Amino acid sequence: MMDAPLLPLFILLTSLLAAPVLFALPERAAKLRTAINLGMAALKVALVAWLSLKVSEGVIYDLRFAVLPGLEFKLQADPLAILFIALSAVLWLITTVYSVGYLEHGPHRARFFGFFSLCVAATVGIAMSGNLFTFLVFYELLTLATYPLVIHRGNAEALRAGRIYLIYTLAGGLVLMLGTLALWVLAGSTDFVAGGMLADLAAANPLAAQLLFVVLIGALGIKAALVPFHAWLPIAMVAPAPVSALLHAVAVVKAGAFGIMRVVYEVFGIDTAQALGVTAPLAALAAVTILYGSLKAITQDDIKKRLAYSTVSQVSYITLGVALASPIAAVGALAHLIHQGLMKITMFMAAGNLAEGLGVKRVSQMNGVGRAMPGTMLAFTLAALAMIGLPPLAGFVSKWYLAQGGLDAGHGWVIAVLLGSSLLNAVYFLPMLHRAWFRDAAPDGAGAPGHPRIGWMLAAPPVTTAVLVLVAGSFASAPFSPLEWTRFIVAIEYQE
Amino acid sequence: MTPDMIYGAAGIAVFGIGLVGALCAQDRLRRVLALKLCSVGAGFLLLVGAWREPPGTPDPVPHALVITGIVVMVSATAVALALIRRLHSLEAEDER
Amino acid sequence: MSFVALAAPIALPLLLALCLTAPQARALIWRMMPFAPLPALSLALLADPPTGAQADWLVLGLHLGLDEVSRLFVIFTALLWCAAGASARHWLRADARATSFGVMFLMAQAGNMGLLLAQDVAGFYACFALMSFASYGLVLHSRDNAAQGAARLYIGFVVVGELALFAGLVLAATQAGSLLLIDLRGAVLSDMAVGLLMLGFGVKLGIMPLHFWLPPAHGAAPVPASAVLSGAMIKAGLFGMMAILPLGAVAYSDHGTVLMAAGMVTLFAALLIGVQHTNPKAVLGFSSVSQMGIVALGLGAGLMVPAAWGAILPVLVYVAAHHALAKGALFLGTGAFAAQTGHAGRLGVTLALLLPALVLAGVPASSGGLGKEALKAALANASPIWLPWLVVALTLSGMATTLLMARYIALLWLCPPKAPAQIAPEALLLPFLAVAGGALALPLLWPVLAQELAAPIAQAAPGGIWPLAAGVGLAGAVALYAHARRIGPALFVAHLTAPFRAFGARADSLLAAKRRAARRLGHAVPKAVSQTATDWRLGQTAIAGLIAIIVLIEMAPTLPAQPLPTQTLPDPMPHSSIHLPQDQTLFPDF
Amino acid sequence: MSVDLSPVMLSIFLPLFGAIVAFMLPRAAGAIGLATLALTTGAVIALARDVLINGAAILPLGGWGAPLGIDLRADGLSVAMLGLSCAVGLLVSLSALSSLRGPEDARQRQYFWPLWLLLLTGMNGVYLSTDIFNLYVMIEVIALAAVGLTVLSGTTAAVRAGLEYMYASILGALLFLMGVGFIYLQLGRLDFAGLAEAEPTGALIAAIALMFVGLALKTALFPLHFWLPAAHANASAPASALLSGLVVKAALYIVLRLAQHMPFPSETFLTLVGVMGAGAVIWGSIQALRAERLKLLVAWSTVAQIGLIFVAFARAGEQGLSESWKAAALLILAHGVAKAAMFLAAGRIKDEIGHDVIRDLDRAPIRPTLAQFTFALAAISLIGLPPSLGFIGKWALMEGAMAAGYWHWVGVTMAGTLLSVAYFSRVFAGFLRFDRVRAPVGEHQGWALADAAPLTLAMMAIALGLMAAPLLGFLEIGYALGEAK
Repeated sequence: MMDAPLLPLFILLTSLLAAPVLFALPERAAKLRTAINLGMAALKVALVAWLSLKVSEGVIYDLRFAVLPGLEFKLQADPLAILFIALSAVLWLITTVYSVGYLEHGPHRARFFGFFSLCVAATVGIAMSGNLFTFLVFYELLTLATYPLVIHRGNAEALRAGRIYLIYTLAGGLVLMLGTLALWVLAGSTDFVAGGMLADLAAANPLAAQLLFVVLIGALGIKAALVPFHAWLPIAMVAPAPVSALLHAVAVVKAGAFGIMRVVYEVFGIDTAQALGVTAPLAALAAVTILYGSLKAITQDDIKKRLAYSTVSQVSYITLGVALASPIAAVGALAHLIHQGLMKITMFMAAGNLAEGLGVKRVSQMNGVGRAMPGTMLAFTLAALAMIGLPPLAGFVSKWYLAQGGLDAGHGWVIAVLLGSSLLNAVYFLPMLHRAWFRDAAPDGAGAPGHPRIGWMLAAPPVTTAVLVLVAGSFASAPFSPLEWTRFIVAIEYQE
Repeated sequence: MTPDMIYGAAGIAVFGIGLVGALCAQDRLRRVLALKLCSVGAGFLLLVGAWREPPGTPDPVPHALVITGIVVMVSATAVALALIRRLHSLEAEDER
Repeated sequence: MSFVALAAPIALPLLLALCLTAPQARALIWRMMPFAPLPALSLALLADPPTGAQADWLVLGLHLGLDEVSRLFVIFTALLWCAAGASARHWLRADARATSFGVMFLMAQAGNMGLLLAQDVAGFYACFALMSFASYGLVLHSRDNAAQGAARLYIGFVVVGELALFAGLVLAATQAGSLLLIDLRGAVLSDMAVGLLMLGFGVKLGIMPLHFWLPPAHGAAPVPASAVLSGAMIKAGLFGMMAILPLGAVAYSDHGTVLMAAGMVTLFAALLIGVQHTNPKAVLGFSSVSQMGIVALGLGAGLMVPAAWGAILPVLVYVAAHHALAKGALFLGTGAFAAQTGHAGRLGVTLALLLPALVLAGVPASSGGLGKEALKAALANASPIWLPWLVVALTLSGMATTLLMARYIALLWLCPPKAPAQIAPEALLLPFLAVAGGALALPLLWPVLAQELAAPIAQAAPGGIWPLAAGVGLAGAVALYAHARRIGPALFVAHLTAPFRAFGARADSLLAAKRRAARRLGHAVPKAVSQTATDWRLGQTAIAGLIAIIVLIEMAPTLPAQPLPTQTLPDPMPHSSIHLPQDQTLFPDF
Repeated sequence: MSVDLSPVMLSIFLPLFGAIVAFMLPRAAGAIGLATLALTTGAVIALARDVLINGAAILPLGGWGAPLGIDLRADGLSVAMLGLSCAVGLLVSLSALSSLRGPEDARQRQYFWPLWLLLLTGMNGVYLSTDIFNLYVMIEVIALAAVGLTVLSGTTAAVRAGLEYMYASILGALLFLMGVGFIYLQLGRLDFAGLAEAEPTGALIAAIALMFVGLALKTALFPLHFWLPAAHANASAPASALLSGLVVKAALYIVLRLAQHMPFPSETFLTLVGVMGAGAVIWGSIQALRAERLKLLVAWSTVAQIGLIFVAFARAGEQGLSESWKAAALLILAHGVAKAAMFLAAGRIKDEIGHDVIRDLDRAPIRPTLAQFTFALAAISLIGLPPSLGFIGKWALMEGAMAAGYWHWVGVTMAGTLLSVAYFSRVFAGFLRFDRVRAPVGEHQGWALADAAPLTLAMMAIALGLMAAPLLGFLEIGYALGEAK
């Protein structure tokens, strides 16, 4: 097979270069825009597939150039990066289809898709960052690219949400910059190295290392929506459905979680972090977030808000798995990175369909929607059951590994947390399913089944991702499944 | 108290008076004049630097500096005065 | 054994459920509904256990297989699903939500079959969850208030159970270091793990105090659904414990004690609560709870004394099969009863229902009686402290069940269950009778099916009649008591004394009549005598006689004495019988 | 005297010549201006190539060497600043061509080009000078031209602001002149080399302090910033871009040069500079948050950004001071490019929708999308978000402060960044809000020529961040004290 050392760059460019073209296209050139969008997204999926094949064969990709003396802009494609890129590439393709359908007659499509592309480019960049500096660059780019998407509706509520979003995430970015700088000054490097690179610093100056950990994780925790930095996430749900979907499933929240993963595993190194005594508090914080998010979700009547709080809870599974310092839990965490993405994107797209097709935006309006939109609600149901952790759906697999990892790490309480979360998940998802499937629609209510006005571009994506949820869970042990890939990564992270 | 000291002190004093005027005066013209005073003070100071004990010839460089300074200041004053005039007429227009 | 053959029992119902969503295919799928469990049935009958196959790429590595125990479970479960499927077709013919029911029904079926076939933790849990959650739709089917409440209760317990199960399985799998059930069975699990698993399965089994969901759910679900809920699905709890807990390997005396105590309480508490219900299906549900108490006793004994498990296991399987068929028949029979429009039909079905009811109650030599005796025998090896109590409990349970059954039969007439409109009276008869026949024939079939596992049954004593008799007696007493409660004590006493008062009254009137007759006689006899005397000239004759007597007395020492002829009157009392007050109800309705 | 047509000479005298010609031929002023700029840019490119290959170039003017004569010296920093003024100037000129096209702009068109070319002369002169008196003359040239540009729009507010600017400028120049005088009295020479060799006596420090105050006045360092917002906000768009992007940089460049060459003043002095910078950051940001008009906001942001550059100087010790210039230089370049882009974009927005009241930006039924995008890109660099040059500059600043253990300056920088996010997001909200417009919104789609120049500048501000390493390498060419200290 052809060898292309610039492959990671190409993957980055597929969406980065699409952005200006999309910005420049006139609003009415819908067909061309769709063609570019889908073409680039498909191309990216193909390239990512190629890249992952190469990486699994052991090819090492490493692109770098100096930005300041010694400070490099570095792209690498390690298995962990592949995991995240694959997620974003696949979900980008699906969400693009969905967005095209969603915004068919909406305003500002050129702007939307331009930033959409940028957003994915930033995510891919985050995935492939070879050091914390590069990570920071893309991390901020992500903030900037998502802000216009969050306030896409352009009304007062959206702008308020956008402002809060911007304040949180840019403050997070700033703190991350501070942390990166401190890392650079203290350690002389910001590289991601499997097994970590701060062992010497931690031995020499544990206090500084601990502070550094707090700063970095705090910064990333803002995007990862760790309590108490989670407030922006439920507010940002005013964004259009495809944006929320991407935000919650791939881009922003995941970027934070992914960053935490990189920092714990590849900056500090799990052994060093454990020796510093910082993993246990992180795990505790994640546990608190998991339960808090779920509790808050119960009280929300707005569907998207409920989903948003659910994200707060679910994403912290990843953090929890990372912080448990057990390879099994790490498998769970990494797998959940993918699985949560699939599940949550399904739910947000389904929620978008409900709002578009039936005008249903609140849980209390959901009576009988299952009959009106069976495909969408089936997808939603699958995703919700997966969230609760029922096999053979994806959520079960990650939960299983997290629970086993908790035991493996000697933290039995993790099971209690997971159980509590599952219970709460059931408490807030099952009533939705109950309403959707087992209640009859109010005769003149918003959910009255008429002929839903959604096309296949809206209907197909959530079903597709729901099938992926099912497949990711059912075929968890098949080669190249998220779980198997995750095991591959963990073997690398833990054996060095 | 040597002459150069006296000249120097006088220069500084003139500069100081000008400075106070430039900062405190309300009237536009006064401020321009105060700034002129400043420049005179500064010129004094430089000329003092040029002064040598009688046998020697005075250092030409400060003289060159002062002359340049005067030229610059003249043009600056001209611009300032032109602006003041323009402003007067504009304000008169605005009031009408 | 190919994986496909093992996966077919799960895949076929799922496939049918999927097809059911297509309007064009609905008619055909409903027709195929009874045959959905056929792959499972044929697999169980034809396969040679133990057998298995695995697909490492599925979930966490899916292992399917069949062993001696699960084979038997599959057989009776599949039979029940067949019958339920057949009756569902008719029961829901005109139902607006038939499709929803059908989908849930098939999914629950797939889950039920799957959990019996799964040999690994994830697969088992997946199928268990599929069954539990799909049943929600079955319970909720009618959407009325009772169903809403029952479904809410049901889903709450299901969620708690699933979570406990998840935690238990994670702990167990971690401690065993394997995901295979067979490894879990042999591993030393922590108390926590066993406790959580017990909790998880206990919910499904309906052991007190985890039973709250069961009777309302069984009562609220449509007949075909309650048949499988009660017959097949709650056995999943039993099966789960058998398949996962290290029974027979490790002793958990605390857990065993708890389980046995719970079973003991369940056995009788369910009875006490159950008799108070007015929905016949809820009563059947409580009977299920009570029966699962028996199962719990066996399980608890096994947990406590591993050595006894070898003997208990086959008996428990048998008891499960027995209960599944008998209870399934009862539920289906309830439906058949409801479908009857005429009095005669109802009477006929009631008579037919008596058979499974009696089997369940443990008529000697029936499957119920045999099971109980076999269990007693098996428990003989278990804890000596508990043994006497167990025997007593088991014996009494026969009585309790009889009572419940009596209550059930009575309620059928008092509060007849509703049937959907447009159902043909004979629609449910075939499935009902088939399952009832199965329940009756179980002692005969079992040795063929179970082979060596059937040994304890074959050796079991037929069992005594007296618990049953006592039960009938008690039922009568209870009926009386209840009747008294219903109409008030004074009236009841009046009712009770009515025969005696009637007897007295009759006697009085008779006596009066006799007196009048005697008086008449008193008047008439002298008159007649005098008439006769007149007629016969008795005066002269009398004088002549007098003279003769004197003569004779004079001559007495010489003559032998002659007795006087005696006259007897005929019995004046006519034949009388006691008439008990005729009541239209034997059991009161309050 | 042979006419030496070296690029160093050309880069000063070409604009001067152009200014004169443009003044004489007002009808062709635009063409002459552009041609001059193109030629000057060519000269600067040639100079850059020369410097890159041969290192710093020194050209004694008129054959006299230092200390008396005028030396012109082109090292990396000078050439970078020349490049900045030419590149920004060229693009602003292009933009000016299109924005000063109407008949009502005839007067502006007539004077804009001579003034602007004169300004370029002055700035290029500053960047190439090696002695402080020459600097004085040049900043006066700049001041006169800049005041001219300020009042070019002819409104009362502009003239008033221009006069205020004039006063500040003259005063600043005089203070500088006093400083120069003192230095001459102390050292008897005025070239940088002499300054570098001097012993730091109290009088010398006082002289430097005087010069610093003068420069602070010219560069509008808090609390001497009072003239800037009005002047920059009221000038026409290209003029504002030049004033904010380039003019203040000339004074900053002198500060930078002095920081390179002057004897180490004292910790207290540097701390004072830092405090003033911090004050500027805070006060400028607060005023920007309160500003009601877009251009005023941008002008106040200039105050804040300049303050940030001064924070870069506040480091410990001589080594720290000599290191800090990197961050300052990067920030100067970043601010020059980005602020010019932002002012041009703000001008475009104002042109299109007829006003620049921030609160009502979203009420306009017209949305100049590309100009808004440009504004946002420029804001990214000014806020200091990656990968812009502003980010790299801030990174260098914070790295230095952190390495020196000066966490408070890190805090100031971060606060400034957050504040800048806050005030710029006010503008974004105006761009992106749509629910207060009743009429259908007409969005500009596609490319407009008038937007090309600001957009190019904004993209440069972003893209230069990726080239920071070579840029920094270039800046260090011929760095006098790099070897000395």
